[in-house]
Amino acid sequence: MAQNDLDELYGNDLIRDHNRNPRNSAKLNSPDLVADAVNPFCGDEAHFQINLDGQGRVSEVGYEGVGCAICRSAGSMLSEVIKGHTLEGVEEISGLFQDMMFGVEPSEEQAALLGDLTSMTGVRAFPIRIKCALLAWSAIEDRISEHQRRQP
Amino acid sequence: MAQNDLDELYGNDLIRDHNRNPRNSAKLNSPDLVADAVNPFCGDEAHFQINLDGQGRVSEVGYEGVGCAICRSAGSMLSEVIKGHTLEGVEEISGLFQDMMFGVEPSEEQAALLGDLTSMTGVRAFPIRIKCALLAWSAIEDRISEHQRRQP
Amino acid sequence: MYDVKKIREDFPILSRKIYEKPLVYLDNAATSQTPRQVIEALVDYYENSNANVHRGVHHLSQEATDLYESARVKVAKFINAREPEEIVWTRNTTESINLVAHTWAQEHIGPGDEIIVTPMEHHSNLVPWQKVAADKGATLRILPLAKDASIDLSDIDEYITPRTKLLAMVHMSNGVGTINPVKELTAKAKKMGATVLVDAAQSAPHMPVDVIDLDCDFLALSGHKMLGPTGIGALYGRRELLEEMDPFLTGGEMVLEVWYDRATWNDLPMKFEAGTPNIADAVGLGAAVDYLQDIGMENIRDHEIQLTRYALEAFKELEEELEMFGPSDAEKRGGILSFHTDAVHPHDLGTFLDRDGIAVRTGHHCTMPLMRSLGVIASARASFYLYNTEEEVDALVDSLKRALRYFTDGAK
Amino acid sequence: MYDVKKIREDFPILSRKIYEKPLVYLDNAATSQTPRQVIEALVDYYENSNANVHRGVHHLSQEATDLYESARVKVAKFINAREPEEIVWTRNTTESINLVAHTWAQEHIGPGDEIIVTPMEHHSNLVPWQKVAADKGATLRILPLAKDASIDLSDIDEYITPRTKLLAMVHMSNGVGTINPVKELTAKAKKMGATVLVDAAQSAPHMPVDVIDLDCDFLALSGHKMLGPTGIGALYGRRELLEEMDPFLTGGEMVLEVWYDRATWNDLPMKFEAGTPNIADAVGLGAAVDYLQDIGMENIRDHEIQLTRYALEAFKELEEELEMFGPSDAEKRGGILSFHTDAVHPHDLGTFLDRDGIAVRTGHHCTMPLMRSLGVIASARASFYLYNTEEEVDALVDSLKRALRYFTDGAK
Ligand SMILES: Cc1ncc(COP(=O)(O)O)c(C=O)c1O
Ligand SMILES: Cc1ncc(COP(=O)(O)O)c(C=O)c1O
Repeated sequence: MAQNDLDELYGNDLIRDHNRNPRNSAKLNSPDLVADAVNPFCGDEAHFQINLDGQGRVSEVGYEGVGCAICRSAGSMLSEVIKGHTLEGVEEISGLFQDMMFGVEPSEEQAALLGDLTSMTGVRAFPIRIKCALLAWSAIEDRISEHQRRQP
Repeated sequence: MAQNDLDELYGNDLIRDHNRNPRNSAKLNSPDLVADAVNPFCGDEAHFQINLDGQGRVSEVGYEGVGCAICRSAGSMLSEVIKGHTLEGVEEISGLFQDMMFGVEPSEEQAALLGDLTSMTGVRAFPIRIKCALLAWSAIEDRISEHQRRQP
Repeated sequence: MYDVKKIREDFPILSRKIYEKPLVYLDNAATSQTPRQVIEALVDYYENSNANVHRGVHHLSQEATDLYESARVKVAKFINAREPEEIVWTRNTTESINLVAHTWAQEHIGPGDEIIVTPMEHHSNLVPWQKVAADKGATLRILPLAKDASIDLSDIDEYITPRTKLLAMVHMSNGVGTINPVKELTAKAKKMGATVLVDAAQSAPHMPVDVIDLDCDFLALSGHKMLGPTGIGALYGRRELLEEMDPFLTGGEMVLEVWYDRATWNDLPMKFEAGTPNIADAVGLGAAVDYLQDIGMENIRDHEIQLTRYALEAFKELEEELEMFGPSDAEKRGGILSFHTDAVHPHDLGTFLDRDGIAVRTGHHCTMPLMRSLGVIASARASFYLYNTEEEVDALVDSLKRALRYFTDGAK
Repeated sequence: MYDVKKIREDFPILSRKIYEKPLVYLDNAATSQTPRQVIEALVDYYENSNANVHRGVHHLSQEATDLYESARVKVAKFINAREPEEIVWTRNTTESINLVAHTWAQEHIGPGDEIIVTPMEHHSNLVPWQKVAADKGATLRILPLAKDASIDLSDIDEYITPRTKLLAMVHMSNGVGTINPVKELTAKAKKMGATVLVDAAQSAPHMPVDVIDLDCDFLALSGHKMLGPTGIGALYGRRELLEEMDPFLTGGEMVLEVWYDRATWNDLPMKFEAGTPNIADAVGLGAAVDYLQDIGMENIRDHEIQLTRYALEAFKELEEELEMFGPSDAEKRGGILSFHTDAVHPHDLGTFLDRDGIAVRTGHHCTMPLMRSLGVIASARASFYLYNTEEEVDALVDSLKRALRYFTDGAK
């Protein structure tokens, strides 16, 4: 049983792959937005650079994560799924992801938005690790709300 | 039984008398020594003025006590027994009194030095009240050791 | 139906004997007794879930964290805070108030500013402001005392002015029982732009307290006075204030990132909680809050009003001998009877009552200036709680009568 | 004979199952487990003797005061303080250190002065000094780290100089287990006229600690790491220093006389203990000290040395995969094994071990700068106490082996 839990999390191909080969790992020079977060309780870090296109959509992302497999893979997945979305859209995905992590099953349409992140449901069996999955999102969310406050 | 305890304390003629008619209640003007103490936990106060004669013996005492029967009567008794003694002698009596309060029976000779204070043994049945009996002494002791430090 | 007999069964200590007499515990304003539900929460914590919180990935650490943080939610709901992050754990009311004095006040009190307190503050809500005023060149002003030991409000507008930067006031006086018009005074102070701190050490345990309704900025309470364990208290602070405040104690838990030469701060409420917290006692306080809310704060208040009314009536027999402090209307006061006689010092009275198994407090109740204003050095104080009964009031009055006789003419 | 089986029976939580596996609790550096003797002391206090201390004349108040003050005597004897007045109750080590930073340091640290700390300080003995240094224009200097995570003492005389006003150092590192030469460094610092504070959070629970032998001025410890309850700690201070220090928190208990506009301070140790103290947990810590002394601190230290030696040997099987931090000689370190692998993040390792019932800590252990110096962000840490066994070490090593296989090639 315990082993099953572990397999569902660490045995998941997508998670393993994102952890070992994080996407968008090239750092962007002079990005439009920079987002960073640290988990005070473990020291894990997530760093993002984001470029927006003329319509305010995420066009390019740079991501570096330091931390555990869950934190790193969640960050890498995030860096993929936000592309092409406006900041409002990114916030919506963030909300869906949080809901999912706390037990709400996404609809098919929502699952499409979440992309590889749907593979993160295995973390639910490890409640204390949920914040590892959310670290990257908290970085992005904080930065977006700050950005929006500045440009009313 | 409880009643007996109380009687041994509050029924004691000497204690009652000292409480109601404190000795040496006239305040001394320009005394050689002034000693004051406050019990922080109840606000009771003891105030002494002391004059010394040519041989350094206590010649006159002024005493005012604000507080409970034990505190007031112990202070009044103290104001009597220290007369005629040097400050070293006063410290010795203080030590005897403390010993007595914590259970050491005074010898006949010591009892003579303690005078009316021997009536205070009834307080022992009320350990929390022992500090009421000691307040006056703590005032005097602090003041003596300060005095001695200043005149080496 | 309020079943005081059933309630008493929850408190193991109430079946103790003192000098072969049943304990009559009337020292609740000093500290309350502990129901087995709270004791069991402590035992359960140590026997099953003990671990350090927040930083562990192992199972026990998660259990401990869940228990600990859910206690915070309980306390937040108990005083109707908007969110649990507005609750900072402290040791007691005293530390809660000191926290504000060491952080908020350092930034917001300056030369010429005025801090207003009531004439009946506990030392814990007076001495910290003396120091702030002295350090900052501000003035500490004391509201005047009315005859019945309430605040004299006649000149209130001369006290609460635009110079008022802080109004710090006790909700229910532990010295004399008076319940102060905290809501009205808060409204007045806020109109002048002042910040308001409420010392709820006595009110939170005994009556409904609602920080949104009171509209105060800070509120302090102690667990040990509301059926909880010793060593745990709370500071409520409005989020905006807590956010902008500097931290108080520094070290583990309250930091985000640390280098050898600098550090950044964690989010609320951890920013104010340095070091390993008092986990078990927070959990215990959570259980105490559950217990209180099961019975209902309104019901507890009603019980105490009835008991106080009964006691005030019974004390009439002694009105020649005893001077009673505080408002005579039981609705305007807590279940705290403070009284004095010139014939017997309160300590001697207390010792007599103790031999009858009756625990009252005697002394200045950490309100020396108030006592001085009332013209005494000390008083005797009987204070009630949800488990006290009319029979216990009878026992008190009976013992007092015998004591007065004993100390005046009876003895010998 | 050291009977670990008998000792284990005193700890109810050790018979818990986690995911159907027996709990293997190896997170003792974070917090220790609680023997029934301590739990019983708490229960007994609340069921029989609960009352507020110092100010009451009634029986319960006296019982509570006696229990509370005798716990202080026990802690004083435990660390060989000259008198109980040199023990100030605090919440934890963090508050103890902050107390010194907020009082003594305010008077004694000035521009150009130097505060020296080791490179392995817990945030609680680092961040408070950062603030003091910044506020006072003093310099915080960090001793250099040697290869084996001990202090590099080669240039020590360039650090400890007449400019040194305070040497604040951890006795046993919670991050890597190193035991520092506290006595030697204290002697050196005192020769320069410096004051010395020892963070004994990890040492006091695990080895004999003697403040007279160490000759330190201040020493801080936490009850929850030495079998005691959460929420209680102590600061030892030499009487002369405590006497001349200003108070820290103000309010009830710590005052002698109070007027509306001023106050005077109570004697030691009350001067530093504002408000109702954590009575029950002080009593609980007293029971923990009794328990530790019944077994004997030397015996506990010996047991842990043996266990550490056994573990260091067992870990040799993993020496290709795991980097181990700290001295390799079990005599020079506490029972704390801190290790790291690039292959698996400590958290993932911790989660795997947890599913085997094994509780270890993973993260920075509130020593972020030390971790950075060691070139990692986090480590996994197994820390032992008097109740741990060689079988538990075997279980740890076995689980680690499987984890490493699982995360590298084994999984899938
Ligand atoms: C060496 C050291 N110092 C200080 C502390 C802080 O102790 P507490 O969290 O009990 O204040 C700890 C515990 O985490 C520690 O291990
Ligand atoms: C009105 C009031 N304020 C403050 C306090 C201080 O509470 P604590 O001693 O728990 O800090 C008390 C309790 O004695 C109190 O009654």
